[in-house]
Amino acid sequence: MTELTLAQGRVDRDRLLRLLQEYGVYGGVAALLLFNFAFTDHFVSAENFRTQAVQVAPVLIVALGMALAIGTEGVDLSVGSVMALSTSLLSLYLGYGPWAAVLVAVAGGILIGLANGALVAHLGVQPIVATLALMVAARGLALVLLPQLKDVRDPGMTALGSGDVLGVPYLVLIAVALALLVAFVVRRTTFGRQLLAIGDSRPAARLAGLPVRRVLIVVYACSGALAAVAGILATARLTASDPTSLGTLMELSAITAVVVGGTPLSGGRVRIGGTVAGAVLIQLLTTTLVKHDLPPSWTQMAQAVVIVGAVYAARERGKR
Amino acid sequence: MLAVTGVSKVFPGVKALSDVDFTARAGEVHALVGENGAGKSTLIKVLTGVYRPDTGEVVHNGTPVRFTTPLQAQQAGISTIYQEVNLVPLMSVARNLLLGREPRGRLGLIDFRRMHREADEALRGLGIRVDVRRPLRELGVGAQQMVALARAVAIDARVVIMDEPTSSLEPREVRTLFDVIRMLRERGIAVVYVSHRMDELYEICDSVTVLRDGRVVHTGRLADLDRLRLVSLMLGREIGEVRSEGLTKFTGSHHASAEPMLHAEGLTVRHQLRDVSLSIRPGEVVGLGGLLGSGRSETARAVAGALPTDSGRVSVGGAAVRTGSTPAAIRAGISLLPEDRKAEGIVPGLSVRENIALAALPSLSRFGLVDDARIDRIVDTFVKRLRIKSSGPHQKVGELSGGNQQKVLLARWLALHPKVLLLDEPTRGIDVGAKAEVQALIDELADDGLAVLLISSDTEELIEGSDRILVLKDGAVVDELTGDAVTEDALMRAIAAEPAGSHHD
Amino acid sequence: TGLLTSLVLTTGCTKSEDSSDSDKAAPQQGDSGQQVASPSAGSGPACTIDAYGGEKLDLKSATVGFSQSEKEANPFRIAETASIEAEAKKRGVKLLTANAQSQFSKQISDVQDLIAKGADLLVIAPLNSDGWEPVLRTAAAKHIPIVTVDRKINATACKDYVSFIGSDFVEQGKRAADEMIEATGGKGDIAILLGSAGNNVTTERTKGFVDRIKDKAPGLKVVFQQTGEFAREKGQSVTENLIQSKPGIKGIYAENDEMGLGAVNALKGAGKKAGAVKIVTIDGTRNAVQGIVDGWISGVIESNPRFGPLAFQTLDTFTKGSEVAQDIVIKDSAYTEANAQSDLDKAY
Amino acid sequence: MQPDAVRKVTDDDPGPSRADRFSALAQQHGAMVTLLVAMVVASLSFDTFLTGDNLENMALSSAFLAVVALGMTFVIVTGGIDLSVGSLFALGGVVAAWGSQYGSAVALLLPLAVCGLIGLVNGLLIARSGLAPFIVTLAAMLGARGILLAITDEGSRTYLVDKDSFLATLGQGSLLGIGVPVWITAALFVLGAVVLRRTRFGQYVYAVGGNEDAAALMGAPVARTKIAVYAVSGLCAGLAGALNAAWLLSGVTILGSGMELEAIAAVVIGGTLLSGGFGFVSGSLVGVLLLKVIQNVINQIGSLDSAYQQVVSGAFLAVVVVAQTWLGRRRRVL
Ligand SMILES: Nc1ncnc2c1ncn2[C@@H]1O[C@H](COP(=O)(O)OP(=O)(O)OP(=O)(O)O)[C@@H](O)[C@H]1O
Ligand SMILES: Nc1ncnc2c1ncn2[C@@H]1O[C@H](COP(=O)(O)OP(=O)(O)OP(=O)(O)O)[C@@H](O)[C@H]1O
Ligand SMILES: [Mg+2]
Ligand SMILES: [Mg+2]
Repeated sequence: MTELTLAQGRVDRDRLLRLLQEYGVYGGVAALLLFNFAFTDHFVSAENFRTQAVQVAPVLIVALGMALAIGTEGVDLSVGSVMALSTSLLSLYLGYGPWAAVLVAVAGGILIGLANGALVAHLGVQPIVATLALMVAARGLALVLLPQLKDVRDPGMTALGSGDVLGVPYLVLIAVALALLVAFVVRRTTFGRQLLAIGDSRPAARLAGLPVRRVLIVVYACSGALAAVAGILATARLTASDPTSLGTLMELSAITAVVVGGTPLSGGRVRIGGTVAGAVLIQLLTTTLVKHDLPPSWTQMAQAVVIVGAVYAARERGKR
Repeated sequence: MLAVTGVSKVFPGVKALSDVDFTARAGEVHALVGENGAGKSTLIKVLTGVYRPDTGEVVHNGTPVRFTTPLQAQQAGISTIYQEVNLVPLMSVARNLLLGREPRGRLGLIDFRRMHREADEALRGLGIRVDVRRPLRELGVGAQQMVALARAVAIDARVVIMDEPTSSLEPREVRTLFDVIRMLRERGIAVVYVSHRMDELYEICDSVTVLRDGRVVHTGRLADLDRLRLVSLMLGREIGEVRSEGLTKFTGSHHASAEPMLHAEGLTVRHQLRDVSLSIRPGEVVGLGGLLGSGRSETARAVAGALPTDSGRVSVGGAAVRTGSTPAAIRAGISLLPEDRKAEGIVPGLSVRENIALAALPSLSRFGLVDDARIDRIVDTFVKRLRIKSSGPHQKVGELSGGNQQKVLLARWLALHPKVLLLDEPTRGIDVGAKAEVQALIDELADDGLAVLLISSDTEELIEGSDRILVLKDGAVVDELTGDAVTEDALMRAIAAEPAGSHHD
Repeated sequence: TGLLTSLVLTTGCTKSEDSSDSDKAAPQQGDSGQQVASPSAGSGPACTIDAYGGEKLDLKSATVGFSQSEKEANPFRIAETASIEAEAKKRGVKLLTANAQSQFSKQISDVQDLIAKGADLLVIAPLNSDGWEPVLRTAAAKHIPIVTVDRKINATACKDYVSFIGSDFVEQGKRAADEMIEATGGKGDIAILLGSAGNNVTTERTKGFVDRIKDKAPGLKVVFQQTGEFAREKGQSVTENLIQSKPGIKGIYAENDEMGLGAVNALKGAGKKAGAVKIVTIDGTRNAVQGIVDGWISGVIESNPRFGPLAFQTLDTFTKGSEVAQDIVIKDSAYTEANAQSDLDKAY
Repeated sequence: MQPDAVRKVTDDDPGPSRADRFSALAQQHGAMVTLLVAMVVASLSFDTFLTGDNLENMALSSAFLAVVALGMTFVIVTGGIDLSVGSLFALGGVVAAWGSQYGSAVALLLPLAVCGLIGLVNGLLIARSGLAPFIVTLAAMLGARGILLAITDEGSRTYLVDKDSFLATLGQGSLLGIGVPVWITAALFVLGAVVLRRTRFGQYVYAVGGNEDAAALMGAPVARTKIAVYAVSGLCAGLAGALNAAWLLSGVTILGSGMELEAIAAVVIGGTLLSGGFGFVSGSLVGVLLLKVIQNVINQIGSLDSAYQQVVSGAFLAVVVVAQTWLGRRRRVL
């Protein structure tokens, strides 16, 4: 009898831990929300939530691409620079109208992604170094193309940055749509399965005849395209192209969002829901610290603690 | 010497061990047998501190112990050869062999000259000659296993545990291994021996413990059990049932048509293959014989496009296949069941279902979208047909026992409806029941008109399973046995035609 | 690299929004130059080549090394580098340049590289005030005169370096405070958008501002200080949070124009009217001055980046053997509603 | 330049075939070859390149990054990564400068203690809790920067090192015309090479990186090894920071951003596999020097636009890494 209840308790604890592992990020988001409801003035307002959603949108979009790259046991450090490049291209081609400019900007992102993918898939360069090289080069390129900040006055872009549908800003709608799209791709398509298999065991995937190189190239191209989209949205919001500072350290924020969201860096698994929650968690955290006017030293230390805490809660528990 | 009492171990979804008692005595070779997934490897990992048991305790020399790391177990004099080779491929043979016990000279720095000498001596003692300074990964799986053996024996151990050590060894090396085991027994060391090969068990073991579904169903002297009884204990079926099925499931010969299905010519890979040609007709099983490192795996890999060739042609049903490309080979209908299932076969993090569907995905999806219903049907068929034991199609393959992983891989390839099936050690590490099933399956597939290439270190299996055997040596075909010449004697003679192992420095 | 070239090639057919914009943005050297706040060199401590050590030389035949601290990507740095380069060209002096890309370690080795390459004179725009010891030692050993522009280094003038030319950041902060007091009437809650942490421009502009507020307008309360890292985007997102958690905010002091423009964006996005929240910034870029004209910004304190003429003149005077001032503080103007429209062309 | 120990140990590696040996050499010395080529080209193009002053400058300013890269090499050989080194480098410098008011011993030991401790915590979280190194050290990077800001009044205070202290001589002094930091760096590299190649700990480092599970089953103290390498990395970063502060005579607060990526790039250019299990200390030194030479060449050109500088160094990085991967490929695929 007692043994039974003991076993029961054990199982419950196991399940609890598993739940924590699966849904820890969501718990973290909820906790931060509760804290803010209780202690932050003027937090509960539609306007505020809109602001938070708009601010998180670019990071989130970049994190989606990053999640794919991480799913293949890779990483894409060039995303921040791709954002800068896309803002440069956007500004340079805006004379042809917003659509053309957007196309060029996304094409630029895809090109950088292809270069990443080619280095990784065809030349076998480690993703972290390959994308590091392109991170340096793409930022430089962005600055060569557009040496300094330039205002964007195109009405289309301005509308993109500040317009909304039924009170939901375009930026947020686009981010949500992209998140759903990526989630669908990962779950329901052949490409998604192949991506995960490649991330889990590259040799096995190769021997199973999967198009390893093609998948890798497409993954990095997607990551580049998404980063470019994020760059466009950030530009629209800022109503200026600022290739110097746009996207700096974005790669780290995106990786953090992905990992805090429960996607392991070792590949073979992609959690889009978690990634969204991870991005929101980081956003809420910075907001909370800013709203309470804490000095930068605090901000940085608090971020460190929260990142470790979140990842610790979601860690794979030992098999022992 | 080393014992466990009342040990249970639960993995999510599986009870791997329940209330197991087991004792290894000094100077005795104790066989641990059971079907795939019976819990043998798990028990061994509990004994050596890799897993912590949920209940029960480990008793070493009469005192309860709690090893929390393999290191502690090792320090207590328990050394282990694990089922899958567990060495560091990038490090040299000598460093692997002596890791943690490097001879040290002045200032506590490692004395490499002595280290290489010691490693060389240890391996020579087991009858293998390799350059101990080379990275381990350049050795074949069998040679790696011998290094692991050398490592385990070299430690001054009181208990030596071997989890399927012979699954990748040649007969010659198996004999070496048995000599080593006998020597250990004479020295009063307790040996725990896991194997699916009946002959070996009866040759070397003194006592036996049979596990079934995580429970001990029998413990006692091995001599008191005959083979049929042992098998029936393992499988949990009546003796009569087992007897009627026989021990190997090969029927012998097949009716092969005249036109070869697979034709490979002049395959050459620098340092590995020299001008290997072979052809297989539909419905024919061709065996590849040879010693470790003779290039059997390389041949299969070259045919399947997994090993880029320097020259050579491959064609299926008369149509040329681009070499060096796995997708091309697969499209042409060539499937390879790789030798190293852990590293190159399974995708451990994906489920049974996804692993089975992996290679066939493009044909199981529409417009790039996965068709779940069709996948489910196929997975269902194969899980039933191959009797894959798992807690469900959504269990991760990495959590299955070795034999079941192998079946999942077979299912992956069969789902592609290949024309040519290349099987590299298909029954390695598979229990008698499953082995018979796989063998029967190979027969059946050949009868269905598949061209099968069979690589096996199990001579019996090779002889009985193949219609024809090509013998390889140093990456070249040296002999071909056909018809009545397919006998163990002939094979041995062909392999031993020149003194073995003389080709290396 | 093929990719890079192709990307570069694509720029051939670019067409940005309004081409006239680029003409306007081009640095205007004409009116430029700087005026020294304390013109009489005699008033402050002075320095001569005899006191410093080294030999007289002719600037025309000398090689001048210029070490820039940050990428020429913001208006200030662009104007600064352009001004130096233009002046060197005008005087026919050979100029070597290096850019530290915001990495201090790189700036140190940059300057040493310049010395190794044979620079006879150095103009340095320091990224940081401290940590110049290695450079100073090398320069001293070779008696290379150093002039630092826009930021001072913590060392002994006329011994370690010749003179400093630049603005007084504390003073800029104070003047910004004056503008803020005037704009807000000296009462209410205000916020500061700080520059990058650990940067002494940030520190000094904050100090000047806060001190002056304390002195002159105790009614103004600084209720919010967050870093906008000198970038528009960061300034915008911080301000967005600010105006939601502190709706009653009266004024925002941005330590550079970019953050101030970000704040303007945020206010616009939140549906505020121009002038509802008073914004004071420092730098004097064209965009910010335009902001005054449009009514969003109340005042811009100038920080003049056109160091070229003054720097070369100082070097010329010094190498000829005459004495130069150790601290050449330039006179920064200010833009307010009164003069923004008319002085728009003076902004860089 | 190559310490004796390194040479002696590396020649126990060559494989049996000539081609194999060649690619082994190429992988080990590919960076070295590139470095030599770059230096020859640079000295032919610029007559101010191969001067004593210029070489001395390059050596001295590479020294600090080299020490950081040394620690990073250990981490990367275990298959990990340490992103916190840049922040620790800055923190080490600030702490050293702060401590110098209590004497040079404090100034030297305090940064070692602080940064070593943070490294240790990194190691504990990675080894004991199984968290990914990337994310743990990323957090440490933020945390260490936060600590730095906290002890410098949000970066507004710079602590100075007394010119006449022993610490200052460590940074400023020179021996046989070569700066003391360069000597210290050289000594550390010899020590690092010996530890990695000739001690049992070194063997464990390789084993853990080569196959962690196998290493554990072979009885290697996996957790302890991992903890140790992160502690070593922290120590190296702290020491480099302290030496740098001694050189600059102040604890500059804005140092070290982006340094982690530079160090990683140097290690990888030096032939160490990011996936772990293979690599050598001497390569990392060559990698650092190579990065320095590129930077120097860009400065030699004189007036390259800062944006183009970045394009050039990114492209160069790509070329070197591709060359390195290509040279090492044959060996790796086998
Ligand atoms: N890490 C794990 N997580 C979950 N389940 C596991 C794990 N390891 C083993 N199992 C399960 O425990 C059971 C026993 O596995 P074990 O490997 O001990 O079998 P075995 O007797 O060694 O089989 P084989 O002869 O195939 O090697 C199997 O059902 C297996 O699926
Ligand atoms: N014992 C050994 N000594 C030296 N070299 C070896 C040894 N074993 C393998 N090799 C090398 O590895 C290569 C391939 O070996 P591998 O074991 O894959 O061949 P195989 O015939 O498929 O053997 P098996 O499949 O039984 O392991 C050989 O060409 C040889 O160079
Ligand atoms: Mg097993
Ligand atoms: Mg083989």
